[in-house]
Amino acid sequence: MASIDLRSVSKLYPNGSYGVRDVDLRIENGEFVIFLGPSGCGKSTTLRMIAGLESISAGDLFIGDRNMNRVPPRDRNVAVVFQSYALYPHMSVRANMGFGLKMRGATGEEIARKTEETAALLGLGQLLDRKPAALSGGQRQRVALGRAIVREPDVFLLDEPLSNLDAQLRAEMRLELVKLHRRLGRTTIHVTHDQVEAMTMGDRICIMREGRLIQAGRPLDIYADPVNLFVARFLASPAMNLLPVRLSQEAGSLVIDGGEGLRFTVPARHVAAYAPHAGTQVIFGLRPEDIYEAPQGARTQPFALRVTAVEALGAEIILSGTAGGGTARPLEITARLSRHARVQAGETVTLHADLLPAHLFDPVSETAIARPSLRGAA
Amino acid sequence: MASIDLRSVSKLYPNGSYGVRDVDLRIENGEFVIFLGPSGCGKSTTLRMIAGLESISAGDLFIGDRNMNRVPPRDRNVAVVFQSYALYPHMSVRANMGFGLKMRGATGEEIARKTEETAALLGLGQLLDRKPAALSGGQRQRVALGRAIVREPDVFLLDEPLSNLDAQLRAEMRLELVKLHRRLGRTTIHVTHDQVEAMTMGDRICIMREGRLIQAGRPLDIYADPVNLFVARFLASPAMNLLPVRLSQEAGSLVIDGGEGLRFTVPARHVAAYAPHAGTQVIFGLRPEDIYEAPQGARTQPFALRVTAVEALGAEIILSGTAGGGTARPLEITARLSRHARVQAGETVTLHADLLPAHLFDPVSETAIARPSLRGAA
Amino acid sequence: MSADADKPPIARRVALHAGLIAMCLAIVLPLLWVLRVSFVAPEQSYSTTLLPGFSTQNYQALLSGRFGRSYLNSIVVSLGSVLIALPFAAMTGYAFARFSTGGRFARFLMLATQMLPPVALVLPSFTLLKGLALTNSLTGLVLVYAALNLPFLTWILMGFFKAIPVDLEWAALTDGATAWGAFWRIVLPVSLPGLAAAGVLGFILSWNEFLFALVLSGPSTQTIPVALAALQTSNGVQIGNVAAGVVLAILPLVVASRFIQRFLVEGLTYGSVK
Amino acid sequence: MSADADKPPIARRVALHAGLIAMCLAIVLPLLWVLRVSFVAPEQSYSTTLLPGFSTQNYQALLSGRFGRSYLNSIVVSLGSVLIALPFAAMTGYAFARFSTGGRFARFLMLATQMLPPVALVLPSFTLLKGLALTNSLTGLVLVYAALNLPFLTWILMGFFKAIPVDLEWAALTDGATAWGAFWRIVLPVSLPGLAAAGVLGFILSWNEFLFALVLSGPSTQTIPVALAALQTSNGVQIGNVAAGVVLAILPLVVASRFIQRFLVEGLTYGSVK
Repeated sequence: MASIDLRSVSKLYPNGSYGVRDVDLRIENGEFVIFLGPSGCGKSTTLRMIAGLESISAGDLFIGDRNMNRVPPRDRNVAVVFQSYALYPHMSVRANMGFGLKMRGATGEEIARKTEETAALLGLGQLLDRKPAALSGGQRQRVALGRAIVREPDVFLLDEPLSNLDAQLRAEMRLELVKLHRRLGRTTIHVTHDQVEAMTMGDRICIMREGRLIQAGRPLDIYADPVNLFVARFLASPAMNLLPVRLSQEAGSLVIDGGEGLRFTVPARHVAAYAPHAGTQVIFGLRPEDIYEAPQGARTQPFALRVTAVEALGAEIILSGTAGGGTARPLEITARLSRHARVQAGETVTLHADLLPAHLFDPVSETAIARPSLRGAA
Repeated sequence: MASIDLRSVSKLYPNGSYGVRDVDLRIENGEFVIFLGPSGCGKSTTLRMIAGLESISAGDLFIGDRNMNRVPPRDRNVAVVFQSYALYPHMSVRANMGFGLKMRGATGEEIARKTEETAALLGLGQLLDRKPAALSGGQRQRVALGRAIVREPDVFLLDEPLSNLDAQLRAEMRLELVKLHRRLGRTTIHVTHDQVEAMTMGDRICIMREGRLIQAGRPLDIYADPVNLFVARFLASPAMNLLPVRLSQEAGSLVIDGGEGLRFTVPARHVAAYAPHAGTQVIFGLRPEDIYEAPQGARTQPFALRVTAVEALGAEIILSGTAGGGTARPLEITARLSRHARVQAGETVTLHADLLPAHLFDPVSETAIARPSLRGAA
Repeated sequence: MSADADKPPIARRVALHAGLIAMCLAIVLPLLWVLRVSFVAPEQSYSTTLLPGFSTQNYQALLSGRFGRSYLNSIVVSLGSVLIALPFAAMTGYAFARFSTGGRFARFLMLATQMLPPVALVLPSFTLLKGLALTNSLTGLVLVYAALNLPFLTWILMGFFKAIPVDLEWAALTDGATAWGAFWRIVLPVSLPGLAAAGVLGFILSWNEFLFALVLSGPSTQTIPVALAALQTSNGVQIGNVAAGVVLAILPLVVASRFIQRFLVEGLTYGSVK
Repeated sequence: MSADADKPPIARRVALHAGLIAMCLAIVLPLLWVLRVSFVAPEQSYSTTLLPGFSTQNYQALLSGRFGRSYLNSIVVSLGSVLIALPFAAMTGYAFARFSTGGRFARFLMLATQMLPPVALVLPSFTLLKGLALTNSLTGLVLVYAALNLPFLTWILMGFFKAIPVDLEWAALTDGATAWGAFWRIVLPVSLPGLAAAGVLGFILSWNEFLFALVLSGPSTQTIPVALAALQTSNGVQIGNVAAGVVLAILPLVVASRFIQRFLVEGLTYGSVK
């Protein structure tokens, strides 16, 4: 049993600033959890507190049923894979992988057997007698992983282990890590600032910002229902369009008014939730992929976009343009169209927005205005 | 007039290795060209040779009509924006931007006027008296750009100027650089290893590898018709599926046989080009986005995929699976489906491949087997 | 739970700090004793009273004698040698750092000169200076010290220049500067902390040097270390004068080093693995 | 067009190299002269013939006298002081580098001790050793040199330890090692080049030290620098013996430094701006 329980854990630095503040989180045994956030958000610090490499200033950390606040790292039975890999440069791959077993008093025979097994699992059999300096980046990454696996720890802590790999290798290792987790079934925390890794690898994402845990949940749940503007902006690229608009009650329907003809009707399903905010300024959040070139039945509502830039990526087209505005400057909107769309910069085109997955945010508190989620229903 | 002409330019290092080898390239006045390639491919070295920061070992470099081989950098009237920005840390933003004008003997009044103008253009007006250390990463990037613009050089050389910015700022600056180029109309070379920058920013991409220029052309042309496996693999993420198959003549039609039921018919349009290779092993190149969940009329041909991993990115779904195989191991195929697709890992699904944009490559020379391009026709 | 949960138990901390304070006193007390002795009348130097009375008698006696002249000599020699050596060291260090001039061998040679026993260099120096009629002259000492400082300063500055990204110079070159302009307008200003640190270190080396000063200087050109040594041997140890001399000898070092403490501690990292 | 198009014109290159060769000779010739004098009979020291005949007479004379004993003394003192100082320096340097023990002030204090004029430290050292009855003993010299080396070695090793990523230690800690185990099994092996470089530098400092050796040693415990000085003054300068003595004095430095040249040149970067 290696669940992890953080109970209002904080990290206070001597200069009085908080690295991590009041994080409450329970990670179940065998779960694969992602810590996601911009650099300096406290995600790596939290990981190191779980590993015992940084002290916990306040709060309690449990691994399984045991309070680990004062337990040294060597007695926590966790393994960390570092961004730098942190291979011991003076040892061969074999010695690197066997070091943890040796420290734990395994016999030479046992060390040899487990090292060979793990090396075979990761395809490192040929490299066992090399020094880390003689390995490629991808091979080092595998050795670091192997060093963690061979000890059979209760918990894997991965601190941006893929960030030093090139795009292609990163995509491969992403899949491989997921397969490995499925096979070993150990509790795993993976720290990253990469949205793709976050969306695809874990059972759950924990989004952190300035030391606080902002939102935790299944990837597609967070994607569909971000709790605030930060999450809405952070979780995808191109990010969600966030447009300052006015919400008003007109002739029995609730209207999102972006000025100068940029008007949408709130879908019937959300009217009850949004009606209390009628007559106020809100932030209208619309993902670029919820904008279509052609109408999608009754789901979508048309609007006119003055196209300022067309980025043809080959597989798809990213359109930037302006629409509405009126009182303030025109609103900048990004749309994600299929690569078959034919649009030129300078044109004004009619596009079709799907309002059902869209969100409204409070411009002051920056939090999402609650509405029934589509996720459970869909 | 500031066209750039590289005539079999090489860079030979004292240890006998080539940094750049026999590069022939003509860049027209006002053109925006991207140098794309993995690290160490010679793209930055080529840029520095054009700037005069590295000597040319063999070949000739013309800027306009002038041979620049032995002209010092200060007399080439080029401006370089470095990856590190290379702002002078002991000078204010104003002095940084004015340095080039001062070195060229401009009057104090002229320096002040042009600096103010450029600062206004880039929104740096408030920052002119700060030191670089007091600026954010994005602001430094702008100052570096401003320092290049203020001198009104004939040629802009940008050496991965966006690689130190976070994803969101990078997307913004990408658009801004393109607008700036449109406005100033100066010849620009942009070095990058980022496929998205390459696809969206330039008039032309020059793909380099191991010091050689592999392919040069308009972004969508290269995307549609890569000359070899390297380009096919490098220009997109997820990369093109490259499957070892057998090409055979069967009952009057040309068949791509991946074994165990993975069979496609070569479209009539390409039969003439591919027929001479019937009976040989080839590499079949199929982009992930040319695989659909539903048939797209007569264009697509069905095949069965055993799904091994589903990566739901929110905006789209990346599917990995295996198909065919037969003689060798099963072939790994990646598909890019809309986010509305409902697929589970472990299932076997029927997908539909569009064979028209697909390519065949020679497995030995790794070059594409020539066929009529779709680009001109489309 | 307190804000910082991982402090050791209080008893251990008290014991730890008591031990540390005792060790600090062992270091600091002798220095304080020297300071005290220098400021009391000579006849009370060994008195057991803590402060038997403040007196500048020792300093007056010292400065009225040859020591004042020695002080001036030391300043001239130390400052002069640094001012001569620093520009050469800067240019050589830059050449080593940026153009790898001479390669690894030249750098090793420069380091090797630092390893020769000073005693083996004194005689040749004396012979050289005698040929130039520069023994017993401050000029001679300045030149010898500049030569002694040169490799050391070059080495330090090479490190500073290496740490300056070449991009900065490239930017200056494309901005219209010549190679010399890039060095003068960009590299030098950026490495000012390094120049200051190197200058102060060179000053201190010259200020403290004893052997060459002993052999190469005469009565009118002796420097502080020689004068201090003379105080300790000539007519018995005059402990009050010696204490005052030591305080005066250390004074500029304290001033100089406090001034550039930041650069020294931040900027000087002797070792780094690759 | 040739493979490298940017070499300067041939005439300039010839002139440049001629100048450089002349300057190299100016540096190397005196050293070669010393080598020559040491290997010819004393009566031919000043002869104008290039090599009037090979002879080890000077070396025999030297080593049959007190010089042989001095050589042994120097080896014992230098090696002993390094072996005592190095473990302490390693631990202090590690504490400074990794735990910022004592903060900036402690580091500055350590650096400050390096700035005191050696002349001011000789007398207290003598008094201390006298109290312990360790004057004229090798043990006393070893202890004093160890104390002199300690701050310098600590400083160098601090730099090396700082350059070791903390991730390595963290990996060892989670792999099951104690803090001491991580230091002993990971940090020390990784910083071996630094330890070697620091050890050799400490050895050289002790080997070359003159002032303390002069004051603290007696006839039977004198080290090479003192012996060399004696050769130059006792009964006129015996140039042959002096040359042989210099060659012998330099010999271990040449051996030691060639051995760790790579570590010294690669590993020692004195300055770096942040």
